[in-house]
Amino acid sequence: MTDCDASVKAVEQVGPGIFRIVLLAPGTARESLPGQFLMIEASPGPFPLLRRPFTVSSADRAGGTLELLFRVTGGGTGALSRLSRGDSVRVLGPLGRGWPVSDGRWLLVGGGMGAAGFPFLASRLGPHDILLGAGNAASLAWTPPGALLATEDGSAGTKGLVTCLLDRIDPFSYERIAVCGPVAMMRAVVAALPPGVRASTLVSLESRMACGWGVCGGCAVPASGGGFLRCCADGPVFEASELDWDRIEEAAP
Amino acid sequence: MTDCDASVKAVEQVGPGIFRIVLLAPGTARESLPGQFLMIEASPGPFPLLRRPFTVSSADRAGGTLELLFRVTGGGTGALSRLSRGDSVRVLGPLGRGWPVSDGRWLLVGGGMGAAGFPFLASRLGPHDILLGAGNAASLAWTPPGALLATEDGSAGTKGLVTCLLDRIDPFSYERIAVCGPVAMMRAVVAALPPGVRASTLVSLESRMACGWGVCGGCAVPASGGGFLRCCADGPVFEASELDWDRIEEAAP
Amino acid sequence: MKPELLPVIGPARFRSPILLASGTCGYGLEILEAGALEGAGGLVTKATTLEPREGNRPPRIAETEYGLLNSIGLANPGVEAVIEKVLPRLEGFPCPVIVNVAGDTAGEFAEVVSRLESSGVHCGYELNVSCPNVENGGMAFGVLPRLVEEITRLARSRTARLLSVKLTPNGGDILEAAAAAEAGGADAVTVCNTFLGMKIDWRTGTAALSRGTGGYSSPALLPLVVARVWQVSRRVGIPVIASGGAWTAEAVLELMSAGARAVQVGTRVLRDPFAPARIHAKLLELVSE
Amino acid sequence: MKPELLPVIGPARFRSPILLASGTCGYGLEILEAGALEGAGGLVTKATTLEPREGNRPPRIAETEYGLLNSIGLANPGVEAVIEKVLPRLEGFPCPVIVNVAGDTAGEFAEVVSRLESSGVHCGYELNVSCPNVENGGMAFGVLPRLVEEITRLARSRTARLLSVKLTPNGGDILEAAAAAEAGGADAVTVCNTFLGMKIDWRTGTAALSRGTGGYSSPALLPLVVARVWQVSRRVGIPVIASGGAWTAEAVLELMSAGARAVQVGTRVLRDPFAPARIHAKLLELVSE
Ligand SMILES: Cc1cc2nc3c(=O)[nH]c(=O)nc-3n(C[C@H](O)[C@H](O)[C@H](O)COP(=O)(O)OP(=O)(O)OC[C@H]3O[C@@H](n4cnc5c(N)ncnc54)[C@H](O)[C@@H]3O)c2cc1C
Ligand SMILES: Cc1cc2nc3c(=O)[nH]c(=O)nc-3n(C[C@H](O)[C@H](O)[C@H](O)COP(=O)(O)OP(=O)(O)OC[C@H]3O[C@@H](n4cnc5c(N)ncnc54)[C@H](O)[C@@H]3O)c2cc1C
Ligand SMILES: Cc1cc2nc3c(=O)[nH]c(=O)nc-3n(C[C@H](O)[C@H](O)[C@H](O)COP(=O)(O)O)c2cc1C
Ligand SMILES: Cc1cc2nc3c(=O)[nH]c(=O)nc-3n(C[C@H](O)[C@H](O)[C@H](O)COP(=O)(O)O)c2cc1C
Ligand code: FES
Ligand code: FES
Repeated sequence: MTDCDASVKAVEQVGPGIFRIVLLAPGTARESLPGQFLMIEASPGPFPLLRRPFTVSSADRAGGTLELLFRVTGGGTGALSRLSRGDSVRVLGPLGRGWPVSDGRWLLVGGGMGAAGFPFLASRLGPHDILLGAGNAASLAWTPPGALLATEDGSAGTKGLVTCLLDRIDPFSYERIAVCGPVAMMRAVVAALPPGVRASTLVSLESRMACGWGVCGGCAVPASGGGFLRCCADGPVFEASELDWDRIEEAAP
Repeated sequence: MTDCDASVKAVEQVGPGIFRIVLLAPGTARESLPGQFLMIEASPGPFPLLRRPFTVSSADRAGGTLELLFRVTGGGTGALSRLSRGDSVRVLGPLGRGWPVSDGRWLLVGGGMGAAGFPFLASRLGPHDILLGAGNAASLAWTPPGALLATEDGSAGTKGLVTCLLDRIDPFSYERIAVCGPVAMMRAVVAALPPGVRASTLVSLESRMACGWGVCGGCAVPASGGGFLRCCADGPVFEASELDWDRIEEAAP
Repeated sequence: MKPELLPVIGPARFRSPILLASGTCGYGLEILEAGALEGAGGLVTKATTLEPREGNRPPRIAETEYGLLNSIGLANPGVEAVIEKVLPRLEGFPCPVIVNVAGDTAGEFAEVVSRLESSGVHCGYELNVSCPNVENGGMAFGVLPRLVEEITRLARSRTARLLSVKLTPNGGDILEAAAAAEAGGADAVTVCNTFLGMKIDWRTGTAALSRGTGGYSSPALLPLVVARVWQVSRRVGIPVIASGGAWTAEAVLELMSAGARAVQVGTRVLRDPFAPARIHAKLLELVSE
Repeated sequence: MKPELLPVIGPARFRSPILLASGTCGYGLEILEAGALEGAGGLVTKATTLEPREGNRPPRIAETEYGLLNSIGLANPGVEAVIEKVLPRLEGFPCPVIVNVAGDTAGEFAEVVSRLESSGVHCGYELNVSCPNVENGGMAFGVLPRLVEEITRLARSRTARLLSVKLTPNGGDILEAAAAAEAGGADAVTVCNTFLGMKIDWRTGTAALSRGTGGYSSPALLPLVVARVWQVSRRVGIPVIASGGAWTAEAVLELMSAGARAVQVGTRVLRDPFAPARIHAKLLELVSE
């Protein structure tokens, strides 16, 4: 965990309310692993009080840059979207436990902004398949070649939710299934997988975070054995079986 | 009292930490009288919480503009100094009781930024003399032709405080004596004047203000009869004899 | 939530849920003259006491980075002057006027109310048992439920008009105090007065206010007031009037959804006398969305 | 004012007047690993209770426009796990460690202290009689001076180490509570815990936190804490440790000039774990001016 002043290399809008930001932060870029996240100071003043968590969307070790993909949903993300080249932001990270990258075949299932971290993950994986869902074509912030797509309005790929793409793959053919998206979507995906497969399923969760580095207990998510896990330090990537899916609620306010 | 969005026409530095700002606010410019003041919103956000009071330094009825002269002493004045042409600021005013302009001869005695309102007053007066004091030449924000000057370091006019210029005028030759500057300076000037003259002496006071329009009681200044007067609504221009000079303290924090 | 936009509290009806808070609109004359009463459902006057009061020595206000400290000290011309010189000028005032009342003893509160009954101009009273800026009475009363009840009961015996008791967040149990006001016959409770605060210049060790401490107000206190309004409105059966931290229409609505029947706007009006109209317009826009 | 930069409180000596506040630095392991302890004079751990506690249901935190609400609910592994698994890892910690202790009864506080005495790692205790986020105990204790005294006295009988009692600003009389802590034998009082606060979505009427209310922290609360530190330090003879609103070196100095011997920094550290070093550097710069 380091805290650095990152210099903004680029901010560009890539979809409806969706932005891509490129930050120069060589140390953090070097250390980051897929699935880890950063806490970004949205404004140098005291308000908003907390930093905002964002998954690393890609990290270029050689160039020392990091990329984030984010949707504007409030003041903090709004402020980030208004940054421009040359501005600087404080970046704390990398934080959390990322994906346990391995050589076997992976399936990546992403819903909406949940796919934000997949470019980084995919770049470090061997063979893998990708299923992506979103409201409409424009909201698919990342559409790599070969990915199967589903949109609620049918403007790209199959019309429907991402779960309907599960029929088109063989869940038993993967070493790991990585799921990231809204809680309802992840719950549906996990439930749709055959019990034997669930064991190898991983999810990346969001939760309201105050610190992001494990000390406040603010990001508690219900554990399957009872009690809670810290999304920031025990996650944000969890085995689906570690979590009590009945008690998980949407973290977004 | 009106509250308007004034458009900034110019901001320029005119001395060490001293700025001149020109605002387009036709209604307010038309209504303003010498000695009245405005409450200016330093920032559109909620902090700093209060508006900042400034004397009208000059008002151009035809052009619809107002001028203020101010010294940067903190966050609010700092924010104002960073405005630029085209920005807009909220302006509440004109407020308070100004100078009772009359035809006879006036003497204007100003110390430091206390002279900020004198250009406006002088423009509405008949015959008048002007005594101005400041720390040094650069801090004399306004030096009209004919004014007698005093600076503490001697860099302009007489070396010393403005009170030393009182020897050079005949205090009995004026209908009114108008004094504005730091409390210590005003107290000294008032004390230096012969008792008969004190009766016709007016001062313009500063006091910490929350509202500026008479409702909060925050700007209380001690009255000579006991009790308090409201600097914003009963003043800021007072007869020197209305005030209890022993109980007045510097308003500045 | 569909908030009631024309609230009725006790015997009084208001033009909007937005009231001007005591001490931040004088006796309404300046704001009337400025034509700034649009949007205001009602107005609460500066505290009125039996005898005239000079108020505290200056400095009476101090701004901090994120708020305002005040220590006015109940400066007012006294009840007789209010009856003779002020209230007559409020005849035909565009919105209901509540007189904020303070005193050093329970009897004094009742006496002020009693005398004010001779005027037909105002619609009711707010008993200020919570002023943080006076030596006697003030918030010392508000922390003692027994005294709150006694003050309320005595005042109640003198008037049938709206009677609200303004509580303090600075000590004691605000829920007990609210229950005591209800038991004493109040029509409502106002939650709450300013929070005790202080500013010191660390270089010199001197306090910014003459009395050291003062009452602190800031939009940043909204969550504190939301919590107290929520708790009190679940504890008592009478309506709650919120006071504190209401800077925007969204804040007014949050306080109403916490349980407030009406919401006072104070410090915001000092900065912007035309705020009530703006907040009210935005509020109507938000609730009709 | 020339503040003491190496404060001594009871039997403990600190490396700087800046302490990390309970609940905002865990048990110090993460911040140690990050190498972020520079500038910190000492550290106060997360509340520790007799039995392990899961803490409250999420959502446990909610940001408001100008502050943070938390409702963690004393989540901790319990005193035995702290003694066996946590404290040994703090051996040789670069600054003194104070264990924050909570309980449902006076006996429980004393029992936790008693058991912790088996470890030589920490320098003392902060008795948390002021948590706004639990059903029993918590701040319900802090408002009753008699109970504060009893809890303090019992704990005192078990330890000679630093004992500070952390008071609540949310009710009762904080001056009486401080005096009770002093009477019970405390070495210091911590003024104060978070302020009761709440956030509600007015459109849905739902609270942002699972328990409705929570503890509110914000740099905007500094004047409230300055006032309480000032009053308490004039009331009691034991040192006051300030907690609340300290966001900058200037705020730390203001709290010290109000009477605090040391100042805790909490929420600021959540946002910026390296803040202590920055605040301390600035503080040294300011006092040497
Ligand atoms: C580990 C992690 C990784 C994330 N990665 C991404 C990403 O790559 N791209 C992206 O667009 N978003 C991501 N998010 C969500 C992102 O953090 C929120 O959208 C952002 O915090 C909203 O801030 P705001 O000020 O714009 O919104 P507001 O609604 O004004 O925020 C109010 C408060 O709620 C919190 N909050 C709001 N939404 C969320 C959320 N979904 N999760 C957690 N806290 C929230 C904020 O942090 C803030 O404290 C991630 C969240 C987490 C926990
Ligand atoms: C009627 C009146 C007319 C004034 N006219 C002028 C003018 O023409 N030119 C000029 O340079 N200054 C003038 N001042 C002083 C000016 O208002 C202050 O310099 C300004 O408020 C400082 O704000 P700040 O945020 O920069 O300083 P800060 O020190 O950060 O302000 C902190 C608080 O103290 C108050 N304050 C600080 N200094 C003063 C002061 N001298 N008087 C009253 N309140 C103060 C501020 O309003 C604020 O609430 C006038 C003051 C009054 C009362
Ligand atoms: C300058 C000032 C003077 C006040 N005077 C009084 C008063 O006389 N009586 C009273 O009950 N409350 C008084 N108050 C408290 C306000 O009525 C109100 O309850 C408080 O400011 C919180 O609301 P706000 O956050 O909207 O300002 C005063 C507040 C301020 C700022
Ligand atoms: C997330 C969080 C958790 C906290 N947990 C505790 C706790 O366990 N025990 C305690 O005494 N105080 C706890 N506090 C209160 C802090 O120790 C501190 O007193 C308070 O936050 C005020 O200081 P600040 O304004 O610097 O944050 C907690 C505060 C926060 C924000
Ligand atoms: S956000 Fe603080 S522990 Fe996870
Ligand atoms: S500043 Fe409010 S009455 Fe003068």
